[in-house]
Amino acid sequence: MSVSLSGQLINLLAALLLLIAFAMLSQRRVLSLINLFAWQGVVLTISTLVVAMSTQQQHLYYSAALTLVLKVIILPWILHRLIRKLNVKWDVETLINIPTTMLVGIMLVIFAFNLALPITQLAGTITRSTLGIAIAIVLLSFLMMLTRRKAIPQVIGFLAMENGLFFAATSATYGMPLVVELGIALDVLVGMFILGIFFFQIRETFDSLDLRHMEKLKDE
Amino acid sequence: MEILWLLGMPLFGGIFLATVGCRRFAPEVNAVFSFATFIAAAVLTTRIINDGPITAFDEQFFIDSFNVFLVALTAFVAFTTSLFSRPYMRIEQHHGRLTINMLRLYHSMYQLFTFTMLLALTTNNMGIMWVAMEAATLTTVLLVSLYRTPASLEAAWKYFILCGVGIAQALFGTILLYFAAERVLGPGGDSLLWTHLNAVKTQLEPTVLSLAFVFLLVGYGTKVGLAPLHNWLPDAHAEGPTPVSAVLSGLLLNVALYAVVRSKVLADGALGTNFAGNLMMGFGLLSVVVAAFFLSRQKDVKRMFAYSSIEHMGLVTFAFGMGGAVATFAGLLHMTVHSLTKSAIFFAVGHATQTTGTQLMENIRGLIKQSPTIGWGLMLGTLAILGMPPFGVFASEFLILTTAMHSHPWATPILLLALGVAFASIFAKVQPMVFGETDLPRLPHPPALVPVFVHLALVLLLGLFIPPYLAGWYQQAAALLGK
Amino acid sequence: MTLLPIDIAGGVVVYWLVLGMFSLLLIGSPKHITQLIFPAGALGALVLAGTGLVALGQTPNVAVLPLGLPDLPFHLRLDALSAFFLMLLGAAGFAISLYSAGYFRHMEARALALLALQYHFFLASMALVLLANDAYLFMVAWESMALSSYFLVTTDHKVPEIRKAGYLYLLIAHVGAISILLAFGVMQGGHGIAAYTFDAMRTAHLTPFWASITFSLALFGFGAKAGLLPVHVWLPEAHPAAPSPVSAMMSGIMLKTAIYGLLRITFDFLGGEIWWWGVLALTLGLITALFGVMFAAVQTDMKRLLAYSSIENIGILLVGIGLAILFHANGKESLAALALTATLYHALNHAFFKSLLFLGTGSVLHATGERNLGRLGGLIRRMPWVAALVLVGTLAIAGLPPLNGFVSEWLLLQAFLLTPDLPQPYLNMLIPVATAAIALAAALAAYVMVKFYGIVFLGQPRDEKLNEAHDAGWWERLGLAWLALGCILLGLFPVQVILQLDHVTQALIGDTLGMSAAKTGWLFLTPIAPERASYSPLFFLLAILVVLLITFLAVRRFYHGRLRRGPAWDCGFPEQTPRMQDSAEGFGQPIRQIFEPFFLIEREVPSPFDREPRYHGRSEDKLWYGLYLPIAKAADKLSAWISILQHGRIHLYLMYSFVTLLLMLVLVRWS
Amino acid sequence: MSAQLSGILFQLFQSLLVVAIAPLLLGWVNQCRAWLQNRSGAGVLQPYRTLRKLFHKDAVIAHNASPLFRVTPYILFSCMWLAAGVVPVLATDLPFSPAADVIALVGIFALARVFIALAAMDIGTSFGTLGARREMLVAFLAEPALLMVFFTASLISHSTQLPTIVEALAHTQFTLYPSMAFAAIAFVMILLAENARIPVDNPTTHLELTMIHEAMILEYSARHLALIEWASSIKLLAYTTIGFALFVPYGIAEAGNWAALPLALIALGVKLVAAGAGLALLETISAKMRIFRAPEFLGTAFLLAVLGMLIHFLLGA
Repeated sequence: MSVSLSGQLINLLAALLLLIAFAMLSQRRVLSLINLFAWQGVVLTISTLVVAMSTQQQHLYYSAALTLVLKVIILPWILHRLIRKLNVKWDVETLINIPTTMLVGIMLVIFAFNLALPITQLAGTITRSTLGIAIAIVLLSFLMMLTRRKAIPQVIGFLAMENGLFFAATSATYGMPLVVELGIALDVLVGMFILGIFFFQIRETFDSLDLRHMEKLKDE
Repeated sequence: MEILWLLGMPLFGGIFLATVGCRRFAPEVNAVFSFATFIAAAVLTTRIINDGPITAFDEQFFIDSFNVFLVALTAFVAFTTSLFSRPYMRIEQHHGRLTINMLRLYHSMYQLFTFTMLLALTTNNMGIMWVAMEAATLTTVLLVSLYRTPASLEAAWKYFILCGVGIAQALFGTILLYFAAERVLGPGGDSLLWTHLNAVKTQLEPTVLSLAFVFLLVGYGTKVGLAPLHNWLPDAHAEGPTPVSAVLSGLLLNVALYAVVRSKVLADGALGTNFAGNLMMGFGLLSVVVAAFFLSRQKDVKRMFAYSSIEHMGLVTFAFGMGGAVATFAGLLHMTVHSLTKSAIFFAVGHATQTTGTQLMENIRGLIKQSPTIGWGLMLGTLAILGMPPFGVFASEFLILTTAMHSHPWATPILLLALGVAFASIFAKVQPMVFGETDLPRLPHPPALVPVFVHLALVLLLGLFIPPYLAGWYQQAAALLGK
Repeated sequence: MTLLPIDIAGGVVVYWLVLGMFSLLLIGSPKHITQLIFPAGALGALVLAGTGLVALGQTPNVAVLPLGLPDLPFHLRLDALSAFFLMLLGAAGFAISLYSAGYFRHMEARALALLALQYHFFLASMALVLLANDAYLFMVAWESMALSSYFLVTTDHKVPEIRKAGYLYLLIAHVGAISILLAFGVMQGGHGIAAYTFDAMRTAHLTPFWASITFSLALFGFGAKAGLLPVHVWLPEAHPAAPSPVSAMMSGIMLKTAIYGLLRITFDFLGGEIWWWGVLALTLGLITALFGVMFAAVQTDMKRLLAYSSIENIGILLVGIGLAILFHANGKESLAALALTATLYHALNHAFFKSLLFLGTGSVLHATGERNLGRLGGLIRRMPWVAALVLVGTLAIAGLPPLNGFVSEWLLLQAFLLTPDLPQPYLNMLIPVATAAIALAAALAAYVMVKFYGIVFLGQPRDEKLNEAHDAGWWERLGLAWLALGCILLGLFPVQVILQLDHVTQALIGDTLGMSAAKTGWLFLTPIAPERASYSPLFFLLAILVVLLITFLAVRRFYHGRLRRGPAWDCGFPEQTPRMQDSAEGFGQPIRQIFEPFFLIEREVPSPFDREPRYHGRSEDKLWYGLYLPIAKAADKLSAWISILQHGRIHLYLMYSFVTLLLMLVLVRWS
Repeated sequence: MSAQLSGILFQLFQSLLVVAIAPLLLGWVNQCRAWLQNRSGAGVLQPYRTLRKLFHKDAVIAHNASPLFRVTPYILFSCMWLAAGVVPVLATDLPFSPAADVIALVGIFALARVFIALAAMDIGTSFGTLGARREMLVAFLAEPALLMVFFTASLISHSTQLPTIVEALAHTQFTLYPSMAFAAIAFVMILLAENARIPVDNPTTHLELTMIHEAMILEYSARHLALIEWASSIKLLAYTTIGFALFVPYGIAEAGNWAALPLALIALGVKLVAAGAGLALLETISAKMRIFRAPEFLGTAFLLAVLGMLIHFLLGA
C-alpha cells in the first residue's frame, strides 16, 4: 500500500487511541474500562501491522502478534478473571469529578502537542505527528492513575500508559529492537501476575481493594 | 566468559532455589551462590583493570572501569548480605514470622534480584538496561511484602506502583533516545547500544535528547529515591526484611543512579551544555534538604536510615551533577562507602531489632550494655554515615563540599544546613539507643556481626588509605564521566 | 639518615596510637593500664615537648606519608607555630598523663581499657592536627580529636545529663568542622585534588571578598571548638561532664588547637591583611571574655566555674589575635609581634594553670565525691599538697605577679597602650573601651579565683563527709607539681620564653620582640624600650622575699613570738555554724546584682516558716533560651511542615511525580 | 659605680623613710578629722603607739587557722613596702623602679588584696567571708579604674614607667592636660575606696553590716594585726605619693642627686600635709554609703577614667 495512505491510516488510528484514552478517563464502570483497554490493544495491533506493512520491518510483525496476544487476549482475560474471583463489580470512584478530569486532560493534550512540536518537525518517519499523541496518551493514563481511588483502575491506567509507550515505539520509531520488546513484554506479563497475587493478598488483608485502607504509612 | 559466570550464577541459583528449594540448607546454598558470583565479579574486575574496557557477545555487554567497580561492589555486598541473612532469617523463622515457603521465595528472589542488578550494570543496551531495572523492581516487590502484614503490603503496593510508573517514564525516555539514535545510526538493534550512542553522541538531536533525559531522569530518579519522587523508599525499607532493606538501599539505588549517569553522559555530549548536570544538582540538593528534615521526626529506626539513604543519594547525585574529575571521583567514592556503611548499619539494626523485638527507637536502649558488639557496630556505623572521619564517608563528603565551595558556593549554605540537621537528628536518636541503661538481659549467644565489622573496616580503610589499583580504577571512571 | 624533629613527632603520634591499642590487650589487669600505659604515654608527651622546643629554632621540615586520598597523601610539616603548640601539648600532656596514672586506678577494667584507648587517640589526634600540612589530614585529625574527646566525655554515659552534654558537644564540633572545611574549600589553590595541600593554599591568591569569607568561616569554625560566643554553650556542659584529667586536657590543650588553626589560616594562609578582621576578632573576644568571667563568678559547680573561666581566657586570646591582625594590617609589624607574643604566651600559661586547676578539682572530686561548691570547704587542712599546688594555679590565673598569668596580661595591656598610632581614628576611640573591658575582665578573674579557692579549700567544711577527705596520691602530686612549677618558671623568666616565641612571630609576621625585650639583659622584660615599660618578676620576687625575711626576723628579734590558739571570734553571736559561711551563690551575688541584665536568674527564697530554710539561686545563659532553643524549634517546625509530604496517600505521591514531570518538561521545552 | 651605689642608698633611704612616716600620715589625717569634728584628737603619733601596743601583745589565732592565715600579714607588709619602694616618692629612676611599672604596681596591690581576702576566708566565720567578698567587689571595680588612670598618664608620656611619667610631666615645660583632670577625680575616688575610707568604708567602724576591711581582719590580733595596720598605712601613703607623681610631680629629685634631696623632702612634706588635710575634709563632709552604692560610686570613677582616655584621644592632650 502507498506510504501516504498508510500515513493517513496511522494518524486515524492514533486519533482513535486518543479517543479511547479519553473514554477510559471518563469511564465509570470497571468492566467497560477493561473492554476499552482491550480495544486499545486491538487498535495498537492494527497500527503496528500498518507500520509493518508500509515499512516492511520484519520484527514489527512479531511485535504486532505479541501485542495481540498479550494486550488483547491475556491481560483482559486476567483482569476479567480477577474481577470474577474477587467479585468486585463496583463503579469506579474518582477523586476529582469527571468533567474536571476531562478538562485537565484536554490541557494535557495541548501541552503534549506543543511538547512534541520541535521533534515532529524533524521526524523522518511517515508518522510524524503520532509522537505528540503518544505523549498525550501517556500523560492521560498518568492522570487516570492518580484520579482513581481503587486498585484495579489504577492498574489499568498503568497498562494504558504501557500501551501509549508501545504506540510511541512502533509509530515514531518503527518499533524498538526485538530483544527489548520481548523483555518489555515479559516484564509486563510478570508484573501482571504479581499484581494478581497482590490483589488477593490485599483483598484478604483489607477485605477490599480500596486504596484508602492503605494510607497508614506516613510521617506526621 | 566471566560475564557468563557472573550472570549465570545468580540466575541459575534463583531457579535452583525456587525449584529444588532444599529446605534445610537454603540459606547456605544462597550464600554459596552469592560467593560464586562474587568470585566471578572479582575475576572480571581484575581483568578489566589489567586490559581496559571490554565488550562481549557482539557488544551486547560492555564493561568499563565505571560499571565494573559497581559490579564488584554489588557482588560483594550481595555476598556479605547473604552471610548476614543466614542467621537472621533463621531467627525470623524461629520467631514464626516466616514460613518455609516464604523463605523459599525469599532465597530465589534474592538471587534473581542480584541477577537483574548485575544485568542492568553489565548490559550495553539501554533497552535491556530498562528491562533489567523493571525486573529488579518486580523481584523485590514480593520481598518487601514478605511478612504479609498490612503495613508491608501497603509498602509493597506503593513501591510497585510508584516505581512502575516511574520506570515507564524511563521507557519513554529510552524510546526517545532510540528515536534520536535511529536517525544517526539507522534502525536496528545496535542503535540502542551505549557504546555506539556514546561514539555519535555529539550528532544526536539536542531537543530530543534533552526531552529524553528528562524522562530518563524522572524515571530512574524515582528508583534512586530523589525527592520528590522518593515516597516509596522509606516505606519499602522499613517494612521489608532487614537483608532486603540492606540490599535495596545499598545496591539498588546505586544501580538506578548508574543508569542516570550513563544517560547524562549521552545528554551532555548531545547538548554540549551543563543542562543535565544542573537538573541533577537541583534534584540532589532538594533530596538532601528534604531528607535531612524528615530525619528528625522518625520513630522507626529502619525508616530513619532509609531517609538517610535518600540524603546520601542526593549528595551523590549532586556530585555527579557538578561534574569535573574531583567531584565525580568523590561521587563514585561516596557510592561505595555509602553502600558499605549503610548495609553494615542495617545489619546492626537488624540484630538490634531482633534482640529487642521492636523497631521503635524509644524502646531500644543501652545496646552497648546488652551486647557491646551490636552497640559499637551501630554507633560506629552511624558516626561513619554521618561523615565522621576517619571513615571513608568523610573523604567523599570532604571532596564534594570543598569542590562545591569552589565551583558552586551558593549551594554550600544549603548543604551545611542539611548536614547539620541530619547530624543532629540521627545522632540524637542513636546515642540513647546505644548508650544508657537497659533492663534487657545480655544476649544468650553473640550475634554474627562479622559482616558489619568487615564493612566498617573497609570504610575505615577507604578513609585513610585508598589502595593504588582502587584509586587508579576510580580515576579511570572519573575521567570517563567527568567531562 | 639524620633523625628530623618531625620524624620524632610523628613517631610519638604512632607510639600513642599503639599504646592505645595495647591497652585493649591489658583489659584483664587495670593495674597495669594505670601503672604502665599512662606513664608510658607521659613519656611520649615529654619527648614531644622536647622535640617541639628543639624544632622551634629550626627551619620547617616536612614529611609525606603514603596514606590518604589518591594524589593527596598525608602531608606533615613541623614549623615554628606547630612546634610551639606541640611543646604546649607535650608539656601539659605529660603532667596530665602522670596524674591520670593515679587518678583512674579505681576504675572498672573494661571501661578503663576503653578510656585509655580513647585518651591516647585523643592525644595523638591533637598532635596530628598540629602536624598536618594538607586540608584532608587536618580535617581527619580534627574530627578524630572531636570524636575521641566525645567518647571520653561520655565515659559515664549512664547519666542523662552527660549524654546530653556529649551530644551538644559533638554536634557543635561537627557543624564547626564543616565550616572549617568550607574555608579550606575556598582556599584550595589551583585545580584537581592536589590543591588541598597547605602549600598550595599558601600560594593561592584570594580576592579580599573571598578572603573575608574564609576568615569568617574559619572564625566560626574554630570559635565553635574554642568556645567563642555565641557557640560556647557546649563548653560549660562538656568540660564538667568529662573525667577531670580529660577536662584538663580539653580545656588546657584542645582549645588551643583551635587557636592554632585560627592563627594558621589567618596569618599563614591569608596573611592577615584586612584590618576589620582584627576589629571583629577583638570585639568577639572582649564579649566572650566578659561573658565568661561573669558567668564564672556566679557558678556553684567548681568544674563549671573553671569551664567558664576557660571561655574567658579564650576571649582574651582572641583579643590578642585581633590586635595582632589590626597592627599587621596597618604595617606595624613590631607591635603585631608584641600582640602575638602576648597571645602565644597566654595560650601557654592557660595550658598550665587551667590544667592544674582542673586536675586539682579532680583530686577534690576524688577525695570528696563532691563538685558542688556549696558542700565543700576547709580542704586545705585535709589535703595540704593539693591545696598548696592549686594555690599557685589560682594566683597565676588571677593574673598576679610574679606568676605567669600576669606576664601575658601585662604584655597584652602594653600592646593596647601602643595602639593609639593607628590610622583608623574611630578605632582609637574604641581601644580605651576595649582596654577597660580587658582590665575589668582581669580584675573579675581575681574575684572568681578568690571565690573558687576560698570556698573549696578555706573556711570550715560545709559537709560532714569532708572530714574523711584524703590527700592526692603521689602520681597526682607529681602531675600537679609539674604544672605548678611551670606556672612559676614561666612567670619568672619571661625573657627566655619570649626569645623562644620569637621564632613563631618571625615565621608568622616576620618581626620579633626578643631583641628589644632582652635589651637590658635577661633580668628585665622591656618589650619596646626600657624607658617605655619594663618588668622584672625575678627582681620583684626577690625583693618581696627579702623584705618578708627582714620583717619576719625583725618581728622575731624585737618581740616575742608567743602564739595562743583560741576559738574563732564570733562577734558576740554564739551559734556559729559552717552553714553561716558565704555560700557559692552568696559570693557570686554582688556580680549577679551588678550585671543582672546578662543573666536569666531563677531563685528559690525560703518562706519564713520553712523548717529547713534553703536559699537556691541559678543563673542561666540567656543565649541558650534566646538563640539555641528558637533555632531548634524552627527546625522542628520546618520538619513538621515538610513531613506533610509523606502523608501516605499514593494518589498524591503519583501527583508529585506527575507534576515534577510536567514542570521539567515545561522547563526543557520553553527554556 | 658610685652613681649606682648612691642610687641604691637613695632607694634604701626612701624605702625606710616611707615605712617610717606612713603611720604619721595616718595620724595626721585622724588628727585633722578630730579637729574638723571639734575634738581635740589623740595626737599625730597615736598610730605609732597603737602599733607598739599591738606588737607587745600575745597573738591569738583560731584553732583551725592554716599557715596561709599566719603568713599573710608578712606578705601584705612586704608587698606594700615594695610598692612604696617603686613609687618615686623623693626621686625618679631608682634602681628598683624598672622592676615594676604601673601595671605591675597595680599587680602588687592586687596580690596583697587577694592574700588578705583568702586569709579572711580561712577561718570560715560569716564575717570573714563577707568582708572578703565585699573587698573583692570593691577591688574588681577599683582596679581597672586605677589602670585607666595610669593609662591616661602613660598615653601622654608614652610610658608605663612612673619615673618616665614624672619626667614627662614635671621636667618638661608646663602644659595643662584636661584628660588628667578627669583622671585626677577618678584617682581620688579610687584612693578613698582602696584605702577603706569614707564614703566607701569606715576605717574606725566595727559595725558588722557596714565594715569591709575591718571585717576581713577581725580574726587577727597582736603582731599580725600590727603588720596589717602598718601595711595599710603604707598603702595609704603609697597611693598618695602615686597621686603626687601623677598630678603634682613637682620637686621630685633625680636619683643620686643628694643636693636636691632637702627640696624634695620639703616638697613631699608640704604635699602630704595638704593631702592629709584634704582627705580628712573629704571624709568629714561625706557620709558612709550603703555597700551596694559602692559599685555605682566606683563605676563612676571607672567611667571618669575611661572618659579621661577618650578625651586624650579627642583633644590629643
